[in-house]
Amino acid sequence: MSVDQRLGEAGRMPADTRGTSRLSGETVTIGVIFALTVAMILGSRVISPAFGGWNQAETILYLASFLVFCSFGQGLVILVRGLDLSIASVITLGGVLTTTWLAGDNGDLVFILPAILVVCTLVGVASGIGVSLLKVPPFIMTMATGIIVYSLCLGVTRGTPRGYPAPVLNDVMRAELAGLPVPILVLAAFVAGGFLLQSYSTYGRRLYAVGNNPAAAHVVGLPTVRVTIGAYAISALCAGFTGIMLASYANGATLRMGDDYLLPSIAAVVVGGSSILGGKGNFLGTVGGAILLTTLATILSALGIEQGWKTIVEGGVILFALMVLREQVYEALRTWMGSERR
Amino acid sequence: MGSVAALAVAGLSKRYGATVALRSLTMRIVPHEVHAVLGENGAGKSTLVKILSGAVQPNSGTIELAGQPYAPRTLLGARRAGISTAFQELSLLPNLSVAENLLLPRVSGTRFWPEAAGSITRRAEAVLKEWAVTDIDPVARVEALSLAERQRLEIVRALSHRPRLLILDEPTAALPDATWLFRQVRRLTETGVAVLYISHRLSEVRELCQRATVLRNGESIDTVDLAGVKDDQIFAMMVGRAPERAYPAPVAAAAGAETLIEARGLTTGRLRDVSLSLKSGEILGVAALEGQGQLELFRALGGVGTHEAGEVRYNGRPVALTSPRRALRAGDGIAYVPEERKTEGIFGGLTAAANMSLPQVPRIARGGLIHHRLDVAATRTAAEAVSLADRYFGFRVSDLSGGNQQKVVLARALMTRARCLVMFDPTRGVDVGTKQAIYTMMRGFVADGRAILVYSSELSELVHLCHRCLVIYGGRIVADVGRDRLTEEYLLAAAHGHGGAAPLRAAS
Amino acid sequence: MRTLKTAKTLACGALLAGTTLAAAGPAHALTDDGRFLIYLSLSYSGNSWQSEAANIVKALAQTPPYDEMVELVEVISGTDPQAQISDYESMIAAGADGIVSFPISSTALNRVVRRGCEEGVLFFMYDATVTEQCAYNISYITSGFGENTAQALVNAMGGEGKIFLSRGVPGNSVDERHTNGAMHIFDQYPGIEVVAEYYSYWDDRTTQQETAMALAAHPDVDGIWAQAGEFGAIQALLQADPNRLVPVTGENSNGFRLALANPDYQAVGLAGVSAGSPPAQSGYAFKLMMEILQGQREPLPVGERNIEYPLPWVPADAVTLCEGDTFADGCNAFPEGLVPGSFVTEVFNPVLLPELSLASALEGEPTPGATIQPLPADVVVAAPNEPGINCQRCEPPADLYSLTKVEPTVEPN
Amino acid sequence: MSLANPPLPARWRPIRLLTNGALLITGVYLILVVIYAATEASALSAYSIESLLNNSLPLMLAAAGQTFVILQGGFDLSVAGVISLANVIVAVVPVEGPWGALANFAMVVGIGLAVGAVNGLAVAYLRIQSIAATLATMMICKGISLLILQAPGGYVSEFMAYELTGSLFGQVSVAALIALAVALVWVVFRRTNTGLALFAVGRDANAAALSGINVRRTRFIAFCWAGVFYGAAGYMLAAQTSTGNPAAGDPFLLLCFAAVALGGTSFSGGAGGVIASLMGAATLMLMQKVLFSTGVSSFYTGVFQGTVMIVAVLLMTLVHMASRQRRAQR
Repeated sequence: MSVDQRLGEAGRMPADTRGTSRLSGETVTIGVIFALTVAMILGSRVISPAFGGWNQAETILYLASFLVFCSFGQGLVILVRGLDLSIASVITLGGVLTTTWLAGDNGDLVFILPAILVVCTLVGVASGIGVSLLKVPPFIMTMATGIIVYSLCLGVTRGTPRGYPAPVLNDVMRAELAGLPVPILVLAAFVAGGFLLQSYSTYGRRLYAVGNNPAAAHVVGLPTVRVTIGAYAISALCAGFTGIMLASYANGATLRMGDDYLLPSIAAVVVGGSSILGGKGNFLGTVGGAILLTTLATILSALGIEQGWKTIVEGGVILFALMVLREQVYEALRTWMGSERR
Repeated sequence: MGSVAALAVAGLSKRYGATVALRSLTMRIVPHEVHAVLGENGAGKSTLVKILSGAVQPNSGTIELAGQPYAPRTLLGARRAGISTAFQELSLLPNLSVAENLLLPRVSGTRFWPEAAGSITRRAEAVLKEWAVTDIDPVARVEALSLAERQRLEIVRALSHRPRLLILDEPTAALPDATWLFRQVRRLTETGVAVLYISHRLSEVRELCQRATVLRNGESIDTVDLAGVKDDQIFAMMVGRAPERAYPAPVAAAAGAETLIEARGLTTGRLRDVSLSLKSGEILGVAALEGQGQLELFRALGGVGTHEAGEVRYNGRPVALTSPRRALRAGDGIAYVPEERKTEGIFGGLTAAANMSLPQVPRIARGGLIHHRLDVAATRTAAEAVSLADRYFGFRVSDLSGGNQQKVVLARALMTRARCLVMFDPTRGVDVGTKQAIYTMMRGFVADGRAILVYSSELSELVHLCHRCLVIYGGRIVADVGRDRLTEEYLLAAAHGHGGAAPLRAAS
Repeated sequence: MRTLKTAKTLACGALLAGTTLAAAGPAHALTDDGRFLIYLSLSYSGNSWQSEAANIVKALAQTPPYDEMVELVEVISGTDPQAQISDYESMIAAGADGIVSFPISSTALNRVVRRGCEEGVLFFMYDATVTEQCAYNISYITSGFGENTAQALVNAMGGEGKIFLSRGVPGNSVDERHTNGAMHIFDQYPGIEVVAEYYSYWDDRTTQQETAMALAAHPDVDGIWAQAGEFGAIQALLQADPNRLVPVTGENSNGFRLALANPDYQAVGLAGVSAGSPPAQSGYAFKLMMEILQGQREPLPVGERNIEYPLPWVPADAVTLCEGDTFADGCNAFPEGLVPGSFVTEVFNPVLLPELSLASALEGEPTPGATIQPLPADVVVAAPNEPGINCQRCEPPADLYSLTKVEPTVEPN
Repeated sequence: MSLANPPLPARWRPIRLLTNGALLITGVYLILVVIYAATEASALSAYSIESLLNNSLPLMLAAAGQTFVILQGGFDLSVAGVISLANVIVAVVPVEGPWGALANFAMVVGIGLAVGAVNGLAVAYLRIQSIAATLATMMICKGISLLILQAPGGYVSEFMAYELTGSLFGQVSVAALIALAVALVWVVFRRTNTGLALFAVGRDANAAALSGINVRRTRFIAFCWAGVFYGAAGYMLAAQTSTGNPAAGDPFLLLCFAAVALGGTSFSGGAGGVIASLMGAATLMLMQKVLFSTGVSSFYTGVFQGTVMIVAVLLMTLVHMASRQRRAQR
């Protein structure tokens, strides 16, 4: 928040738009992200005639789904002023358990999948306890749990994750329902559920409260410790789920399968308008951020330029998006519109 | 008045986005004068301060400083022009030392190599001494200071820049005793300096200031000679209507009321072996000078702090107040209203309705889901009890004025449905209208058999509000004053430890 | 204030602590019980390839008579060259006789390697290389993976069409070498158009995702040239359209080889060749080092220590399933279910490493009854100079990219 | 008349000293040194110490730079990019001799300064969240590094490779001297007006602004300092490895944050210091040695690494809390 805004003195003024400011500010951010994404998809027709259509969007949504899953949890942790660096390892854990416990068998799927998610969630609970009860900085705590979990995966698999996920999982990843790939339907359901949980559930409300002002949340009598642990647990749960989906998609697990999701998950959350300092953000923004990043990657991969240039362009576009999505830009817009109205 | 004005402001206005904070402000301050600016929270006082100190720039209007046009773009620019400010929200850095805070932003006075710590300390010591502050160690970190000490430091810092115009924004909010301040201000005005003084405490203003400019809704209503107007007239100018009586007589507590909370031998921090009992239908006041252990007492009862020894019973049964959550669930509930609104009270990013509904979120949710309309429906009654207008429900709390923020905090305490409220200085820094609303709420609260324990730094408030008042000095209760003998003089004497002034009664 | 300053002084002091202390240099000898102290230094145990390579060395070290002669210590350094430098230093200090290692960087380790050599430690690098000349590099890198697979792809495509390049890790010398080799061939065919080039970090899952992205732009691709991770490319093709596969060349994953040999896939267009980096290099490096340590073989002169490992070359028609868990009758792939799809098949070498079985590669177990067989006397094949790969300031041979495994069936224009 | 708290009694100061991050992490470091010395015979040999210091220095410099940004309240991911870029530049344009080394150093400092200035502009003046803005600059720097050098290679001048990693007069390790110099620079800097402003802005930007501090300028300068240190880290990395590597900075990204956190610097800004971060980095690198010397099974090294990190932080928190309690009891 800018100093100016904070210095803003409230008055009992007739032309007062403060009441709607927060909502519309977020809506504008989300709108701009999706608009940017659509513009990029349509614009990419220049690069390839196969681009700019539903097929491309489908591929993007499909690939973005993994990032969306884990970014949701990351977003919740960031909301309570934390950061989850363990998601890479927990994604790996989910994937490794999927292939080793299922071992290519459909039989016990209904028991094993929940068991995997429980194990992953426990990792998050451990991180959450460290952060909220033992007061270890989130950065160190989640980094440490991440290293530990990774090391355990390494030790238990002796370096080579065995087995396959259940064939039915791999089939599901390739199946279509009502003309849409099943993973995209899963994504839609996940986004709807995640949005409700973060923005409209009692738990979500408490998350915002704790993220907004932990001391006040304590004074008000909120179970801050439980709320915080919950955020880390959900993050690990989502990471585990991402791991299962990835293993099903790739029909196997590797020990570095989660690495590509750590920084992007943070980037998606931040590009989506959440504050890294906690207490502010919207899941739909994160979803937009994840899709934007994936779209960018897809378009860049089709661009026949050197990897160095690709990376530069990617960074440049992210920087540009951030500049456009700044709160100040929106504020300036509001001021301008406000003065126009007068 | 014929001389050149120290400060002349004309037609000043300021907009934040679509929000108008200052509409049109005109005022004039002459040298040697202490000029008060009066107005409710949100009238535009703070915006005026920010503009004059260079923190924000006005949209229109002119300012002249000693006859010269003045348009500061930075705080340092304002300082160079001769304006320095002691801010209401204390602009001190807790992680720096007293000396460093005092000398910011140019702590080190040397050019090529940082000045020796000892030399900095000596310079700071000299400044403190010049303004008659001898009990603050320049080496101490500000976070180790009490609120009153910080306030004095803030003021000394403003004084030390040798301004032509000094702005004091609520300088006594945390000062239990204004004598020191007044002495320094008078010393300054004797040399020709003008002072712009903002305070909610009219008695202080009358003591110190000659004239006052009254603001309402961002406009300057009038500048008056304080000697010639009555309080009621000033209030009328501030709120735009005739005020209600400041303190209606309290309703007598019902006879034979049951004891809700009973504390025995509480000991923690400065607090030594304190016992008290809180009865239903009672507003029990606590009076004390700054830092006598009252904060520890309130925090212990609210479950925010801990206590080393002692026992608390609620409805006759012992309760463990180890966290605010436990306190809320103990007996019929204890809700704590914290002293620091900004750090422990409000959730700035949430709407007012969401702030208020927080304690009841699981109950008002439908199918585990909650949204703005449910918040509003559930909090309407509590908001009415503190006279918070409906239209603020959807506002982000950080966008509200201090008074409305305090109303939100109090409404939330009501939402907890606790039978006892433990309120630490609930009217600090709020305007008259809000104070009235708070008093009404407190009376209504205890009228149906609930109880309030309240500390206030304004003795008059306690005198008019409480059924009974405890006085704490040196960590112990030194007096338990009944309604019949409750006067400001009596409380003041007891608060200074003059136990002889009153027969010391054991807490019942 | 003064005490704070003291704290700082103390802290600063600790930085310097002991710089002036001196103690005896590292002892250098066999261990107490007369065994060779050998370190196995891995960069990144975290994919099948790395663990198989490590397991092979572990299995050999337990195979008689090495089980009586060798004390093998495994150290995993992660992906950080600084960590591997630190570990090498520790190994030298601990009095290592030899270090078998997958080096994280071809250049960053040179200094510590040189110091180790001066202390008399033998360095044997497998697969990846260092440019320090005193270390032995045992690697297939110089054996022409890029140009040979590229030619095979061109042949399969009839000399024209759109292709993807699925590369390895950006900024990596091996990836650079392979791609340069491949482009040397592709550039000769104007009909070949590289429409997408992406980095897959030698990982199946990443390859699958990157290929899927490229397919979104170019669903009409005609062939994929891939480094490790190629199985992911097949999966992405299948996902996009199960009825249209294209020729794919790649490395040695079991899944890829099974796919190549799958008649259903062949029917919808899959063709290609499986070549690339064999984990068995580690075993060869280890045995060579042991023979030198035992004096059975003369150390090679510095400057001639780059040794080439032959490039595995398995076209679709050469894929043969192994019946059991040993390497018999020239089989070169395992049935589905026995090993994961990402398992790298080239773990055996009947000439160099007859001691190994599948359990050796998977678990690091020695094969029951096997004993160490000496390497053929004339086994060492010198690798050509490749600047930045196995030498620092040197000239590559003129025929660097000459084809060794395949002939062009389509004439370049 | 008001009864103010008595000034901070002199007795408290030793307690404050205990809670000083630099001292706590130094304690942890010394514990590890004892373990290392007990398990590794040659641990205290001059060569071992020198090589350990050489190996630790790049991370120490990176962590020192990161500390500036974290103190003002932010994250700087560009550390990975700048180190790679500096490393590559030094290896592509090697200049021989001591003056050459100086010229190379000027180059990397310039690069670090430039990237830091871009970060500072984006964060302080355009008000983009630091973690996001620096993610973008990190990517851009990595891209440029890849354009300059496609694969590891290049040369580093003999002077850099040998003199900067050796010992002065055969006694004092150059790396230790550099670390000491950084510590000294910090001790001086934090007492300058900009240094104090850094702490003020990190703690409460609003109050700092009202105290007359130029908040934007302070933030900007913090990013510039950080960039300079990253450049130096890349430079020393090049000296130590004698080559350039376009991916050289990647491992530093998380490690340098871990080092800062181990040093007890608060991630919310306004508390901590560079010396503590230097020791934090040194501790991380020493941990690698201890893991080796104690023979922890290689697959499970991570378990120990992670546990040691948590335990170290817990230990520091405990000491901190204990001292707080004693203070409160007074």
